[in-house]
Amino acid sequence: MPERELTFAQAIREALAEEMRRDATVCIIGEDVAEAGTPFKVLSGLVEEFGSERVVDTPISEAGFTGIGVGAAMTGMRPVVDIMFGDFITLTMDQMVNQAAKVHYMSGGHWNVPMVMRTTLGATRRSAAQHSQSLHAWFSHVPGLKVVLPSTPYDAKGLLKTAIRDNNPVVFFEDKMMYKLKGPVPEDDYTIPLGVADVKREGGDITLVATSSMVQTALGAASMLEKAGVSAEVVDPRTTWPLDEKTLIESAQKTSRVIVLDEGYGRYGVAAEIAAVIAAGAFYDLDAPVKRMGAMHVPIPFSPPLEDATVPTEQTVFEAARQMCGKA
Amino acid sequence: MPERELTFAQAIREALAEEMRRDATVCIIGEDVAEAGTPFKVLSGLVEEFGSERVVDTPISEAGFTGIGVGAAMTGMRPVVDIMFGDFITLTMDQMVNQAAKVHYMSGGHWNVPMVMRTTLGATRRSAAQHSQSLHAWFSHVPGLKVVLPSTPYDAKGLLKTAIRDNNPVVFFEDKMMYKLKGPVPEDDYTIPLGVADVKREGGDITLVATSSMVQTALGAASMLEKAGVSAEVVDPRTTWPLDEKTLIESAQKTSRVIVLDEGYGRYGVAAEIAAVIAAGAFYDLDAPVKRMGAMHVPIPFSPPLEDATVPTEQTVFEAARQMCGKA
Amino acid sequence: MSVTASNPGDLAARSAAPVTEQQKWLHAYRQMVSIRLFEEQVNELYIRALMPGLAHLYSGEEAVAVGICEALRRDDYITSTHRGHGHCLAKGASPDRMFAELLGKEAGYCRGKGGSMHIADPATGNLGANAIVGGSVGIATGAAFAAKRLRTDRVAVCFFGEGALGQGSLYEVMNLAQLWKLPVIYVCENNLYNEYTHFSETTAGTILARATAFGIEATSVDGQDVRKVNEVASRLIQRARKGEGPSFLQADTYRFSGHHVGDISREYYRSKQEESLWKTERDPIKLHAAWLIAQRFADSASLDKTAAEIRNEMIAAVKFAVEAPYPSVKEVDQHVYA
Amino acid sequence: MSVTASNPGDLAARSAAPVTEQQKWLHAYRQMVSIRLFEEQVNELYIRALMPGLAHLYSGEEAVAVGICEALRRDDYITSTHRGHGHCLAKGASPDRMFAELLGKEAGYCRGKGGSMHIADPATGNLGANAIVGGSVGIATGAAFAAKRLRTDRVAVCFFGEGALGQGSLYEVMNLAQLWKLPVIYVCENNLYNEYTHFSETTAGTILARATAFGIEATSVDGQDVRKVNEVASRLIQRARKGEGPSFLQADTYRFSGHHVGDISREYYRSKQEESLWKTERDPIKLHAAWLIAQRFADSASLDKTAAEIRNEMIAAVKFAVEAPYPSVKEVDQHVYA
Ligand SMILES: Cc1ncc(C[n+]2csc(CCOP(=O)(O)OP(=O)(O)O)c2C)c(N)n1
Ligand SMILES: Cc1ncc(C[n+]2csc(CCOP(=O)(O)OP(=O)(O)O)c2C)c(N)n1
Ligand SMILES: [Mg+2]
Ligand SMILES: [Mg+2]
Repeated sequence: MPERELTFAQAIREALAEEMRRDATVCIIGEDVAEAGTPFKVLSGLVEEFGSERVVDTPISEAGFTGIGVGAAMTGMRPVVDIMFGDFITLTMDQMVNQAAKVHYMSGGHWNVPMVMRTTLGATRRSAAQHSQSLHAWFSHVPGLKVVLPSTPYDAKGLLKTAIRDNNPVVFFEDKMMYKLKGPVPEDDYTIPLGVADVKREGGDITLVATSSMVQTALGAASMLEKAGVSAEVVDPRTTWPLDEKTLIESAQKTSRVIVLDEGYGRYGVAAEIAAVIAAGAFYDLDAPVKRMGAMHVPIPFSPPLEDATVPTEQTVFEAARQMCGKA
Repeated sequence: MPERELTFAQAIREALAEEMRRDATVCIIGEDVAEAGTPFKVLSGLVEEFGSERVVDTPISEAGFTGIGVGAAMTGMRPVVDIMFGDFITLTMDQMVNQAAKVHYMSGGHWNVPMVMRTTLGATRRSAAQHSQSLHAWFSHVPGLKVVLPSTPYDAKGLLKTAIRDNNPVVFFEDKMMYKLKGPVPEDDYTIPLGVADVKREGGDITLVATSSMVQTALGAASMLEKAGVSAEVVDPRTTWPLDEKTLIESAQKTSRVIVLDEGYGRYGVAAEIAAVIAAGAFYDLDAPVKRMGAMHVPIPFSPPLEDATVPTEQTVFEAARQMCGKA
Repeated sequence: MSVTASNPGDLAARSAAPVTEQQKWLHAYRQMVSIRLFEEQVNELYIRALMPGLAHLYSGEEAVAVGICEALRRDDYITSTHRGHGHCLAKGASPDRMFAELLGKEAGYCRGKGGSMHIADPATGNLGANAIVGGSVGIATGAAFAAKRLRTDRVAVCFFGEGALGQGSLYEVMNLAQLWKLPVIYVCENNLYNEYTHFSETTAGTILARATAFGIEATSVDGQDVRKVNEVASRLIQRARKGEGPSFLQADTYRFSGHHVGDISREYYRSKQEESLWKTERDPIKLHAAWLIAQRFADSASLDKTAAEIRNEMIAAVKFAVEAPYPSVKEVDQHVYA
Repeated sequence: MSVTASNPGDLAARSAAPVTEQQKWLHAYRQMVSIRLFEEQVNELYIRALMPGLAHLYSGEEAVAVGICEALRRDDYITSTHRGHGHCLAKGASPDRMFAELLGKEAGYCRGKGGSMHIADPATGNLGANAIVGGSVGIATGAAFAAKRLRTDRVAVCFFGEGALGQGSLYEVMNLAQLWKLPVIYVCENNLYNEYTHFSETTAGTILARATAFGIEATSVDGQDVRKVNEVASRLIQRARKGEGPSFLQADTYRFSGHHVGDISREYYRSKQEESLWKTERDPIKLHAAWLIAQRFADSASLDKTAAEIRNEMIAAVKFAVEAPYPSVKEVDQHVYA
């Protein structure tokens, strides 16, 4: 029986549609989410099924409608707030960090904020510095939020369904370059728990810890490495918070060499945390320092040859891993 | 000749006054900065000397006046934008990150943003979750910004003067619990370069890398450790970006044991970056995993016994260091 | 304990039951006095160094919170501010658990985790005080959004000081509320000062036009007159409940004390003369007392008796809070996630 | 190269020199046609897959940028938007360096680092296009703040689409600009759509009231009539220069193409009929051409000749850009810090 394949975008749409059918309090709020189905067409068809009361177009007011999401979540709804580009989370930081993340704690556990923010990350779309950032490190830094980074259509569907059912504010980052990526996605109602890493490929010589679309890059590099006689394990934490430290550390202990791949800035970013966790947790097993690979520490340039130089590629990961394993 | 002592607040005021006398384009913009001199009285007397054209009270519009600071900086002024509590930088992220940090790069080097944002960090003031955060990791993560964390009155004056003269956006974080801290401050016009760490105390057994007021905590712990027979080195990076990796790594190589102390959240924070840098840079010299100590990963609680439990103290640092050195 | 028995929210909760005019306005009086005497105790606690941190007193502004909350149902929502004690009490919070919160005790509304600026209480529809100026405008509007979607016929009242007019998100949500005809009432408490700066130095144009620009019905009211506040609030609430959309109410008022309990020397930003004028001529409690007496709804002695009773209740509530235990330090990492 | 010689900003730079009415309006015509034909080439580049990414065309809105920029001095400031080519050209940018920027080439205004949405140019007072909706309202207001402080008598014009009315920071800075009487003109280009949503679905109340609420002088103008735009802009600019404070101009206009070059099938949000009505009846270039001919300032043949010349210049400019080299990859980490 051939497995059904969906694109990443379709998997997200299916998760939303299933949850909206299951629970009448789930609604979508954001810019051009209804008839337009977002610029990436991820939401096409939802307003037709659920109506404009549940798939709600907004003005260009990210702070305002995020705040409305928080209040609605506190009072009985399960809003999925859509922030078109991850670069615009800058406008929502107060509502997300000073409000959503803290309401439960500050109220001594009396109010909850079961809300999801869906947004994007990722460069190389020739969109320049204000439409290409991967800012998930900020939210990962903030207690009270959970942060999800799906890397396959399968994970996207299962993790989004879990995020919607979670009673906390969850930020769900989608790499916009992955929307057309295809992969097997079961039709049934499965969920994937938050905080459980996934070993996307087993290997013995080196661990590539990778998030979001960097998982695809790591898998590509792992194939290249295989031909060069290096067996790479690819581990996807899937959520940066909660973080499945155990799986990451165990893989590092097994292989004793680690590269961390994340498309955000490495400095003070997700790669720094994961590197620190592994450097401490696998301290006695590592044969080499943990290496971080991420966006170059520059605003993302528009010019294609420059932009391409800012992100890790299968080739650069391949070379770094080979060198680390002494095969270069 | 006895050295002149100033409080941390006085040192900051003196730096501002000196720079405002030196350069007529330096101005201060913020809430209650004029007659009130800010709630912490850091700016008292400045409006009297420089007038309300240069010490400018604003409405409660952090995003708005930060944006005005960016535009004014591009066109000939050197604004010092005052954000009363570091928790309110949430409202300025778009202007700081999507605008200020990127203007120079996006314009191919044609426009500059010589602006300083002064704000606070630090808990234990019984101000609860929305007035106690230390969010400097976010700005440290963003290329195009510089981030300064003074730990003494001397450093505060010298670093602030440098920040004002810098042609880039610089964020200057002051721990509000340090405003009354006294220390020697020369009357002359000295500056301290950004990106140069300072060894605040030399030692051989363990390195305490500490930022902002955690430097004071580390120094206190170091005195306690001395009595327990442990010689601790205290290294203050002074700026998280640029980061003086060399000094940090050299100290780690010398002592082979490191605790990183920063009052922000350790997870995905400044302590993670510094730990990762040292774990990699001193890989072959470390005798134990780098330990991170920072704010507990919770919204800051109001209740005093709970709040006190969220931050490292001289005692907890002392114990951790002693244990690390096998003397516990 | 007895304080709970006099829970000021009770009447609001029973608002379906018939009350006479007299009962209604006596209750409003009781509520205002409760707030005033609550704040008196807060200041005491500060002076006696028993309260951690600071607090922002609502004294002088009582008619606003009380006039409005007396027109609300217990299950309607409010959001409040850093100067929030009055809103919380007016919506039905108990002084004992409020004091406990102010002292960081486990018996507090937030188990001590929130403190003065974060009191929240699902039982009275209180979505929480907020220490970010303008920080709750989205939350209140979101509660109205949910009320409309869930067809509960609840309304949400968003209290904020005129300083919050400086926050752009207010304009974002007012636009949305009007587009979506949400049952939310934006209540701007204009007490003339943003901290230490007169609002005229921070506010261009007029306050009401900030709302009418979005097509929102906007009115101003004398915030020292509890009956007028109640009258206009009742109208706006009914309007919202009927699905006629959001409204904006500017209540002109004055805080009798400093910006916070520690703001003692304030002549550099406002004169003693101005303060004493408001206290003698424009005290909402005195004004309402005079009216009650003129209507023969009460006499001076009975009002004094009420005040004395309430003061005793407040003292008992303080005692309860002072003696109550702190939360266990183990709680520090509880309630981060639901 | 020849394109630079015809730098559309030259006249603006020389605005002190006497120009006849005829010269003035012929220049405005030239500027509008330059923008139209620039965008024509941009679309070509997209279709021919020579341009990385997307671009948002200004075609149809030319009279707004040109009417306003013709009233500005070269050293006055502007801030622009994602739909910024028209503003940049009108303020004096050269097409060759603009095309080079759109293609990510080193000869571009930003050395290829900015692209279509970030063209900036100190020489013409262009503080930069901005890809954050409303992202430059603070920058423009800050430039006005500096102009006032430094007594340069410059003014700043802040261009934005009506979609930016959704951004709260606009209200924050309008309040500040009015309080401080800053020389800034907020120009709201109402082209009826925020991406794929009609502005009436996102905009409660009226647009002008959003500014008058802050006491700001606000006017609307037919954005398809370059002379009317120029007239009202001149008045507002003069006012600002004299220290009389900020103003707000709503220019009613229409974009002839999709939201961006890739937005081809758009009937789900606006009808072909509506589009063709605007293109036939309300084309600012056609309207101005008819007027020029009626005034005997030009005849149809001379206008055609102008357009043909400009098209050739544009083709040459494109050729220049296509052939220009990319920046060296080594530049990638330059210009992060000044
Ligand atoms: C976003 C934000 N900026 C600044 C502050 C600091 N602050 C606390 S209260 C206050 C003044 C508030 O004035 P207003 O809204 O009029 O309320 P009032 O205190 O008069 O009741 C300020 C500036 C804050 N809490 N939040
Ligand atoms: C803060 C922000 N939110 C969303 C977007 C995505 N976006 C780009 S253009 C646009 C519509 C802008 O409409 P308008 O301001 O009317 O300008 P127009 O495109 O009509 O010229 C949107 C939503 C953005 N760039 N920035
Ligand atoms: Mg006030
Ligand atoms: Mg538009």
